[in-house]
Amino acid sequence: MAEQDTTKYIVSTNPHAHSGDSVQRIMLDVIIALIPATLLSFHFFGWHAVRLVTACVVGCVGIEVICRKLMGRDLGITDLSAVVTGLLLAFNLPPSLPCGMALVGCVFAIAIAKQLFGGIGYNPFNPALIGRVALLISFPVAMTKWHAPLNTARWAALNWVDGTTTATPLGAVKTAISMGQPSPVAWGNTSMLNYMLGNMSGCIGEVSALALIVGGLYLLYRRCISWHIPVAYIGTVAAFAAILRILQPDANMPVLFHLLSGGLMLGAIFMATDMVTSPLTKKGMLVFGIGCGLLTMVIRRWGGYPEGVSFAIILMNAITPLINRATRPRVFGRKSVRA
Amino acid sequence: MISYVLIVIGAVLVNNFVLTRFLGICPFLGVSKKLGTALGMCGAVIFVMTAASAVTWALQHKILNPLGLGYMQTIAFILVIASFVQLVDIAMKKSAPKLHGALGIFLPLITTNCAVMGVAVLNVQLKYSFIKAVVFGFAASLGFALALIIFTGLREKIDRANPPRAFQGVAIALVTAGLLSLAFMGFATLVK
Amino acid sequence: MDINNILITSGAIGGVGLTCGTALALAAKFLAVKEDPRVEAMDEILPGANCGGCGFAGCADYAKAVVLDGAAINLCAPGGNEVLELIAEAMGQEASAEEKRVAVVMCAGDSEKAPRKHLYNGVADCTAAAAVAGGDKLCKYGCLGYGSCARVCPSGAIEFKNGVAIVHPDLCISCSACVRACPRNLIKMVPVSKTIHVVCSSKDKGPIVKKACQVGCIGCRMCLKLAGDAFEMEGFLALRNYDIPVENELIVEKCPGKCIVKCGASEAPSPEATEPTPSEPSTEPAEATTEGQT
Amino acid sequence: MKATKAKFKFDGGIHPAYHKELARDRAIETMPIPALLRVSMSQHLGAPAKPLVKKGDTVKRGQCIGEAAGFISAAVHAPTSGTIKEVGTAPTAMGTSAAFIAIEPDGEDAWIEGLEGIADWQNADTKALIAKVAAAGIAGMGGAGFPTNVKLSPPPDKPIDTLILNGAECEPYLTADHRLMVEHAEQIWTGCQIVRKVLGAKHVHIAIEDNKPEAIAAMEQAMEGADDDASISILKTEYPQGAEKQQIYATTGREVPSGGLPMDVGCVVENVGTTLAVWDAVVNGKPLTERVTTVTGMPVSEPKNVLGRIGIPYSDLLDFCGGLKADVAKIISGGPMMGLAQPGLDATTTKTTSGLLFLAPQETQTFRSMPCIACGRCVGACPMYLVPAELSQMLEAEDYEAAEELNVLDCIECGCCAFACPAHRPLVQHMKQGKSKVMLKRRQAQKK
Repeated sequence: MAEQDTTKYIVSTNPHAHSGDSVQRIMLDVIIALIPATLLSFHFFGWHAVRLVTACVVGCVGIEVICRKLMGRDLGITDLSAVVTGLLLAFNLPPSLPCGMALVGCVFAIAIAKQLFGGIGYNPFNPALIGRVALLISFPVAMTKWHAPLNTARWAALNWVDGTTTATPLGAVKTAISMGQPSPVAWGNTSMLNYMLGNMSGCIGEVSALALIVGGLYLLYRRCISWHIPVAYIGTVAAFAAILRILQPDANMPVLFHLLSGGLMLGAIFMATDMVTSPLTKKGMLVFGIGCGLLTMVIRRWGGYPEGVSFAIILMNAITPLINRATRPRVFGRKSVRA
Repeated sequence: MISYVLIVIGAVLVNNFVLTRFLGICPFLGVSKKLGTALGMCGAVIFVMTAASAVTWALQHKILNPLGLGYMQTIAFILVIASFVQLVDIAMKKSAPKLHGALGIFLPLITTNCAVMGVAVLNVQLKYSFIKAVVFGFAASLGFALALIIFTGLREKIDRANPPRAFQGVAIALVTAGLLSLAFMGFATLVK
Repeated sequence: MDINNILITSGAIGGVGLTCGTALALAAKFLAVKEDPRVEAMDEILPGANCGGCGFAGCADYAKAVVLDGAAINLCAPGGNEVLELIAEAMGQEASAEEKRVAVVMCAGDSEKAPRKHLYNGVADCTAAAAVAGGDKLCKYGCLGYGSCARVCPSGAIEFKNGVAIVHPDLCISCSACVRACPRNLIKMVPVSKTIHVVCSSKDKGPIVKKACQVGCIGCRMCLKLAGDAFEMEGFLALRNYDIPVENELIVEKCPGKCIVKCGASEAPSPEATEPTPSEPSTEPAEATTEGQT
Repeated sequence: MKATKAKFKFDGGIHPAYHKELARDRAIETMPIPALLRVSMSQHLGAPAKPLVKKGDTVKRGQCIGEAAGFISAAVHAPTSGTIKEVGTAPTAMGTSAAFIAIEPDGEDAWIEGLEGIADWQNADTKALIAKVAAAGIAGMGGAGFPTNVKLSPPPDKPIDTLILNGAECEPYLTADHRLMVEHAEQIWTGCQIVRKVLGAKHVHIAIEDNKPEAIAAMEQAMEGADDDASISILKTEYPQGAEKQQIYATTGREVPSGGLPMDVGCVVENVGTTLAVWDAVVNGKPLTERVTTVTGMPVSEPKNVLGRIGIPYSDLLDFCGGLKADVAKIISGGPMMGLAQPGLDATTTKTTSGLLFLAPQETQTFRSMPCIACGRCVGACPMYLVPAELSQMLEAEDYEAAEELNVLDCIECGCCAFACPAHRPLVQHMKQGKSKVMLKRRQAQKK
């Protein structure tokens, strides 16, 4: 023992054991969970999906590096959070969006929504959603130009974008309802399957509910997320949609249509569960999910935008500190929450 | 009835005084550091804005208009609102000295607050009836309260954040307010 | 222009104003709160740095204490004599001027001269580090270098050089915040004109000190022999008696422990003050609060 | 006697890697007395004992060499016969300095005369029994070291109806209590009955985690024919089932009020090692001079459960276990969850040294903590239902008032939060610092 150099003994406060989890590992798990949806987006939108995903991931990581350098802090990109933000931002963009605009989104997401606050952990809002909402407000035309997914013929011809644009199902329904016309979307088993797989127009990553659910199950298995937010969120949307459908069957779409179309699955499984911007306690997560669901449906039904997932989540992000405050657990041995 | 509901939703969410009309930014930034103080400020603003709506409506329609003194609107309103805030100030100093100390300079600042003046002028511009004017004043102040309370929660988080030196303090608070305003854009055209 | 118009206007607005004024006057009368105007005046006099050096929770609290509870008037160190005179005048008391005192860190054991005994991994804060296995420095009296003093310094006067704190006397505002922050009580307030210090606080015996630090007091009493009453012993540690000037400055070179130093007001007290201005920007320990030393 | 599953279970908790297999099946070995013993005067919670001997004195085993100083304190006895080499101060395993007495053993290991037990303890006076325990200098051997005689004398307005015997040993690696239960179940049960009689407690629960079937079986056998009010509660294996408040909840469903003691809910918790010491003191009249310490860890050549005298230097303890076979990155006095990291092997064993653990470099690293990512795992893990994430951020910003409002003082420093934290935040350190700052503030406020 005598020859052992004591200066290499690590001394720290207890505990001396650790679960072995790390932020990096969690982010890696999220990336793995996003792979099925990424691949399906490549399938449905071809080159444009590849282009946007690459632009956003490279853009986000690059901007993160630049910001950290400018701030004179260590790079910290090894935590992979910028990659996750880039992927999620790309998933929230329409296929024909120019790369330059996507980069503007990256700047908003990483520089303004994240690094200005000090980087990972300090951002009050989900960076990817801030990027998307900023783009939606800055470039309303480009951000609402939708294309039908590729079919075999277009794949064969490498015809990435056909000249015609189509509305998203949610958009088409909203326009029709606001004009008092019957719903333009026929709802049957075929369309349900298509929606499930993602064979519809929309943002590149949000279309395939199936791929997103598979990713979500992986995250649940890895305990990266808990069931509370997705279940509360999707459940609230379902309940709300069901009530609307019962009250006014003509003016409202069926429940499954609301669940499978638009960005609900992407939002509920990947965006609302972002740890940094969602509540700490299980109770708080339920409140958060329910709030997201209500706001989403309010905006979908009565708002100016056909889709309300992004806004709903950012709005709930904003009141997350208040939810945390209100849902602190009762301390062991105390009757009430407060001292 | 439905028109009152629309007024409330419009003033609280769609055209939120702070986040969409950008009125009342000064107390919004100044009193958002602690929830207790923020709640006190909300109470004061709700009282002042609702009461000011009523009084200025009466002033406009019962004194200025009959006398043809519409052009004196601004001066008369400032007079009334300033007195009102002074009144709240004195009353609060007596009844809640701690809160008074915490609100500090921001209470008298409501005097010159564009939010109170704004609600009075908007009432006249929108040709609201007396009840609608009071409801609008109340709803507008509720909107202010909502924004202030949400922001106070966020503020506690960003006060512990680690922004670059140039952005510390009010700068990062303003960035956050901007992002919050971005989120409120989601309510656009909820009520036409 | 119709004279009536003017009359009506002024009458109406005047009437409104009169009503409001009356209401306010009544409110002021019935809801009046008594306040001592001197407290406010005192608050104006104080610098408003809220450093807490006086022992009260900020300037306003001190102002209240001075006026209402008769607290001592000479507690505001940052204000200096100027503020003291103003307070004395306001309170009708006699001002007794005192020499400005500045903080000096009584340890020079930097990372080269004083080795560490283990690898500390935890919160980068001196109090926290001192609580884990007695601190990671071999010398159990020495500066741990995790910047607790620099973080509380309201004037940014404390710099870390090679893992040991150094106070810049010309930036120091005498608030003593660092004295309270140091878990090892290494910082002392000394008169600004005194430039010779014993920069060691180890009460250990000579051999232990020698093993733990290259610039430690070994208790040889050389300073007492050379400079007489300007130094005194407390156990195995020499202490500087600041009431008596050091006549024989040779002691700075002769001290076998190399722990007696001389430094001017513009220089930081460093045993080898080769660089009066630091070559690297002052460290910002605030940004590294939770970073472990790896 | 048949063991039953505990009815309750606290929320939270974690499942660390236990590694009990290293020393679980090693029978307790008695270690020969080393060349020098350094007995600390601060082996328990409360005021350190006052040394009664000086350099050059000769002492016999069991002779009182340090007397209890104050109400919450415990006497210290010479662990063997020999000569006093030194009375001085040195850093303890806790990192603080305390007085110690160094004894050079004479090899005879002669007991002091006049030690008598109370063989007929069933009919003995309660006061006499407590006096025996006090005279033996017994302090809680689970880790906290609360003087046992104080625990056995609750104020008359706090009647005790339940005695809980803590055999959970929820700390990973440690197996000392497990071995004691397997090898000395009879004596533990007798000691338990003595304590029960002193307290007048109707119910007795022996709480053991379900990863110790051998210990459960041994206790079942020892308690054959016990009355119906005694029972063995099997706890689910989860850290911290052995924490006092959590264990009381698990066995009785009672919550110790915040800031309160177990006696506030009519309970007393004793460690199995403590009851064994009580048996030894009451039945044989012997003061506490030895204890079982688990020396374990991957780098240790032969992990062992060592029965050694109090005051053995850690380096001797390691040598008895064959020294090291691999590199060591961390030395821990106690278990990995609540033990204290040691800067070396200079410290000596005390009445509370339940283990000496060596961790290899691949098992432990230095961590760079990251900002909190609000994953909420600490909230799920905290057995006191606190919000460590928020608390640590408040404490980092030195906002002690806010932390006090969020009940930082209720933290038991069990380490669950930091274990679960993916950002490697030093949560327990924040809590410890916050607690001491808040306590300091309270004391200052009281003075005013």
